[in-house]
Amino acid sequence: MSKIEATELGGRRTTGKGDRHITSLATELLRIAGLAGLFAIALVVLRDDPFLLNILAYTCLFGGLATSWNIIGGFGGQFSLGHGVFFAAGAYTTANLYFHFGISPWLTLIPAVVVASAVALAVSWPTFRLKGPFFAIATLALNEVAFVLANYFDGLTGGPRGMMLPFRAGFENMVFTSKLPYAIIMIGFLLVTLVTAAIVLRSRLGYYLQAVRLDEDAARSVGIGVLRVKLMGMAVSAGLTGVGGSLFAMYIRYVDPPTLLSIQDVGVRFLLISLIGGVGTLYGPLAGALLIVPLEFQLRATLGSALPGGNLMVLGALLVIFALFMRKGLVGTVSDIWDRYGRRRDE
Amino acid sequence: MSDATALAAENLTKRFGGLTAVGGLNFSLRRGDLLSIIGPNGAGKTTLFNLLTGQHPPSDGRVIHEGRDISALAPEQRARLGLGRTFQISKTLTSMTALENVMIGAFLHRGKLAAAAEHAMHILDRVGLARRASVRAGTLTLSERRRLEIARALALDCSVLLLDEVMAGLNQREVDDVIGLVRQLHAEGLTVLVIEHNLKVVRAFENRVIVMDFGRMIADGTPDKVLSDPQVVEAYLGKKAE
Amino acid sequence: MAAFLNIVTVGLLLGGIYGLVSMGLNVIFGVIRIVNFAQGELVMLGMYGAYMSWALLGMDPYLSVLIVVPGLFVLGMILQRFVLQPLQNEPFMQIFATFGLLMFFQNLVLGITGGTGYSVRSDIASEVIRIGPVNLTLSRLIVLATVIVVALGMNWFVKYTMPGKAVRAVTQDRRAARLMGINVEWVFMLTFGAGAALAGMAGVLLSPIYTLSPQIGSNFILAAFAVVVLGGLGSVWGAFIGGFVIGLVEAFSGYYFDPALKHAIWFLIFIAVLLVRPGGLFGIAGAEEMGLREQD
Amino acid sequence: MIGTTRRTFVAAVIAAIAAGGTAAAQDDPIRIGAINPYSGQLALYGTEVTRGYELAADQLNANGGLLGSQVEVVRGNAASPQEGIAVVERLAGRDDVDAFIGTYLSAVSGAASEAALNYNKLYWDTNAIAAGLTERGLPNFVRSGPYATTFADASVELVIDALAQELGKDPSELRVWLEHEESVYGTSISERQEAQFEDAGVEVVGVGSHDYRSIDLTDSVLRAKDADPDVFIQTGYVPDGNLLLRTMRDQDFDPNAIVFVGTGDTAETLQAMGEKGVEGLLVVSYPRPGISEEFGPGSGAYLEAYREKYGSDPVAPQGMAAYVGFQIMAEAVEKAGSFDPAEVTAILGEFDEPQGTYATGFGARFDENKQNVLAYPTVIQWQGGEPVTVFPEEAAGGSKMTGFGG
Repeated sequence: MSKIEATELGGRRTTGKGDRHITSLATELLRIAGLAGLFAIALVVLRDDPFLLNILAYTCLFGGLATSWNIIGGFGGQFSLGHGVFFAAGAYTTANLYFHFGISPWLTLIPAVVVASAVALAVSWPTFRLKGPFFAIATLALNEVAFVLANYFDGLTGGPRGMMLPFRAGFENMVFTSKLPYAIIMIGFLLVTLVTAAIVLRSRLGYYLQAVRLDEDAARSVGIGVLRVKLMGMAVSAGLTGVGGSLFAMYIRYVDPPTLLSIQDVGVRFLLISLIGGVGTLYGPLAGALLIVPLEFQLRATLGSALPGGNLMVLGALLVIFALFMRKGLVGTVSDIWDRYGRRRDE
Repeated sequence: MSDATALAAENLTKRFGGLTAVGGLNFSLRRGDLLSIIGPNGAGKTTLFNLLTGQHPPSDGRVIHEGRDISALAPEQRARLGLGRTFQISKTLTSMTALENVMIGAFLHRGKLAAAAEHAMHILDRVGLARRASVRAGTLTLSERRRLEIARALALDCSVLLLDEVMAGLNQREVDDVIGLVRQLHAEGLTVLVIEHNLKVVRAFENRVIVMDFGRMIADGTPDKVLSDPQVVEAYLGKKAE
Repeated sequence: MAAFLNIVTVGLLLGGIYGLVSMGLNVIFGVIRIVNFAQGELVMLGMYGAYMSWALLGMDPYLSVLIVVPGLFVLGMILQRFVLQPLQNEPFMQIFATFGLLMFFQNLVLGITGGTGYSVRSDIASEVIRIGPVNLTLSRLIVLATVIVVALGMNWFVKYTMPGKAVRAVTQDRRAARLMGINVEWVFMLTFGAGAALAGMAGVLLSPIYTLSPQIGSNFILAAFAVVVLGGLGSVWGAFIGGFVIGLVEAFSGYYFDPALKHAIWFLIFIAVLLVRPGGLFGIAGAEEMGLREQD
Repeated sequence: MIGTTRRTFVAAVIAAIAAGGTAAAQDDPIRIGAINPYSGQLALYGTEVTRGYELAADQLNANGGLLGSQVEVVRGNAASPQEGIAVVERLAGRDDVDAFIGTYLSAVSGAASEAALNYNKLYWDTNAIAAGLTERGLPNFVRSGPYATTFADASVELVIDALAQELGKDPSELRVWLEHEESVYGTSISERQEAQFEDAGVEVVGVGSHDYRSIDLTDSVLRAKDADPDVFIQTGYVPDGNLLLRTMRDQDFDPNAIVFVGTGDTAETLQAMGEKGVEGLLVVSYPRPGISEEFGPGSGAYLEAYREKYGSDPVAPQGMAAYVGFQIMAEAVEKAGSFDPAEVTAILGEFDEPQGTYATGFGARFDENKQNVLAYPTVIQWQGGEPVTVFPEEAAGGSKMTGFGG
């Protein structure tokens, strides 16, 4: 294959502990294609059960959104609680263009990416001077400001009353009666985010993001413009999140400040899913979504009615447990175990 | 290239409040030179190093690189101009492999992953770490980490290599290895500036030496001349009790 | 002119509330370098504690300090020992864990109370002192007085007592403090306990003012962050002054501009200050790296 | 079905196919999906509304059920639009409920009713009050309870027909301040009030909005105080309502009349302010079980049934409006002979029950948007710690408004 394989061979002679090889983009894309196949099978099996299709659509949407967050949150270590703002930017862009100008939602995806990335660059440029918890707090504050502004400028956002997008069935309006097309769209979105993340992970940007996460001084010493790298990572992440926002808007066909900008439902969820799945890994966010989203639906249906707030209590406890005992999340822990046992099998 | 000075300090000064860590230093390093800067602890070596790498802006005077005043440039801008550096407290990217650590440097002039990986592998070979390419950097020994950081700087295709106490903490055999590496790099035409407090290492380099004390240059010349200079002896060992 | 005077008093009294709520957060951050996102919930637990002792034991809410404050002190120590201690050098995981606690406490109380909006009534609290155009509610005056006393007390403790010096040593450099024989883990437990106790006190003093709801903690937490970061991290006076700055800004922008936008206004100011002086007005260290230096 | 990996989806599918198969046999109970928030801040109200449905269903089952079958109320927990859609997918998609009823939250009702349209299921709303829900003309959406417009109109009528006289002023001399919390609920009612007052020539001296989670509302109170209104009208939730009352007391702002719309008539406000604190406060809200029998026949029976089934007095009046809404729906379905939205909406025109037919004093007549126009809120006044219905006269059963020194 490419040069990397050759150099790999050079490296494989050693039996150093915890060997790790850079799997080539081709192999990674193959894995993603495999995933697509699995989802296709799931679609066929579930095609006439709207309840499960709805869960599948959500799982893929939030898996994609967590994967997008992970690009800057996981790879770049910039811990944003404000991605709800870009999610809302995308949603409002699409809602406005579709509602007021009747533009097909498919076409509005491009302006949604542009608006979300532009908003991200505008708000992140100042806040990226902060690190760790303080960056998180600043993004939390930005989310609150966005909530107040979304409520206040009802010309643009429909204000507190929100915007009810008309039900005009049709492919070009991205409005369907059955859940199947939506599930397909969400799976498509998930795959786009996975491919983008895989490419970023193997690009200069990806390595520079990880260098910035691990040690900004070391990064500067090799010529990395730390702020520029963070902004590029954020732009990619926010752009994808904006697309997610647009698809969400067309799926619910109702956008209002609480739905798009609530901290617990949106802002924190990308983070929660990424942590539980495995922050900074490619497939972590997806694994987190596969566990959390269906679990939440189930908890809300059963525990939520019995004990008010029961479902969120369980999620809160889960967060603490994962933070304490499974810091690398599902994927991280599995790959650690695989490293340890996998290697013993080689010797 | 317009001017042969790889790196020069003109009346370079740095004050932290009342303390003058570096007071009006003047020296210049021509391309291909190997210069060692020694001095007792607190002589201002590290502050000078930080002035050269851009970690701290100078209070006065200028840093020149190939005829250009780079005093105001940030560390990453100087790195792009070809100033590679290592850190006294090693800053290896532990969760990445050795190869990836060097690739971070190689990416500066090579956008593609394959090109960067290949160049990085080549550099790893030069520093004798080829066999450890895909090992997680966190598991490398201290001397391997030192050589990895040198490799990361070389991967920038740097024209000047700044080494900050690169021998610290190494045993004798490891020190000899690194000396050998540095001499070989220098022989291949690389300009090297070494900050060191180990006199034996400086002597082994058999090249120009500057001695600093209390932020001032007190000697400049070959190791033998400098090390026999009474002022230097006094700075290091103190006055003979009368 | 009368309105101006009144608004200044309202701003100061509100500053007292914000100051009290963020005092605990500031102590915890200053010493342990942990951003406790669940601090608002500790205040909320303090409020429900005051309600329980008022409704079940018939105690005047202000008396319930004797039960609520020690109770939260113990809870604080437990949380530090079992949840936060293992996450010492993992700023991300601290955020996750404290968010988890936030969601857990909030929904636990919701489960128990079913979301009913309880309120505490205390005759003392509803007294109002009227001086000319200015109306001073006793309950908010008590809060203001308490903030001043607590700030003075902490300042005295940190400066003039041996344990206080130990805490300061730990704040500056844990490794050095450990070398001097200070049991750093024990100092952390006591500090987190103190932070939680302060939240408990804030809860008790605020219970007569607000209608209780499990979510009320999150109304306070953002203001507390703004105060702590604005005032300066780890500096006792920082939180004290920061509270008044935010209180006055909110009162003025709400009255003279538009109540609907007042939250946005002081958030923008908060972000602006964060950028100009990341260490806050009185901060002992720049926020940009605070909490991230390897302090094992 | 705790979803952990893809394997779980397949397992769930098998269960779905098995469950989905049961046809709606005659002896099968009729299942009505009740969509409300059962977790989160509004859990209390979601539960209270569903109790209204359960009481109505019990009564219905006692005398023969509906269309010959027993009726069962199934809970669907939703506190946000996307949860609303998920609940419809579950209840309609899998459990095949016959119709939906509900919704203490307008945003949830909007999204859930559209999802229900996909399944051609009737969505009968008894408690959501956003005006848009009926104005959007969704074919399967009917609303039996009062909505933002009727709440706003009731508060305007209270001021013009009753308060003006009590305060000894002609309506054109009255000065009114409109305060509201800034979400869709407060905003829509406040805008309608402003328009209605302007039409009636009453001077609106100012409109203020605030966040119901505010930690301080002194600025809103002072702005209102500066405008020196006769009547202060507030539309909001319990937390901001209580804080406003306390701040008005603290700031010595005592307008001649204070009118709350929507909330303020429950023990939560009484506990916060005490008897003296709420004395004279007027609240426009859902009719309470205590209204007179001739205005609301059966309101006493509802009270008894509630106490007997739940062992306490009703927590909030929204329950009785839900109870009546369920009854009207049952009548409509019985008349239409099926749950099919088209058939039910077709016979809505035949409804012409005058006001005072049901326990809440509602009548039943539906306009072209399928909105019951004879569903009006009533007004209570806190007198001696008790919420006494005082307006309209026919509902007041003789109790008079007091404390205005008219």
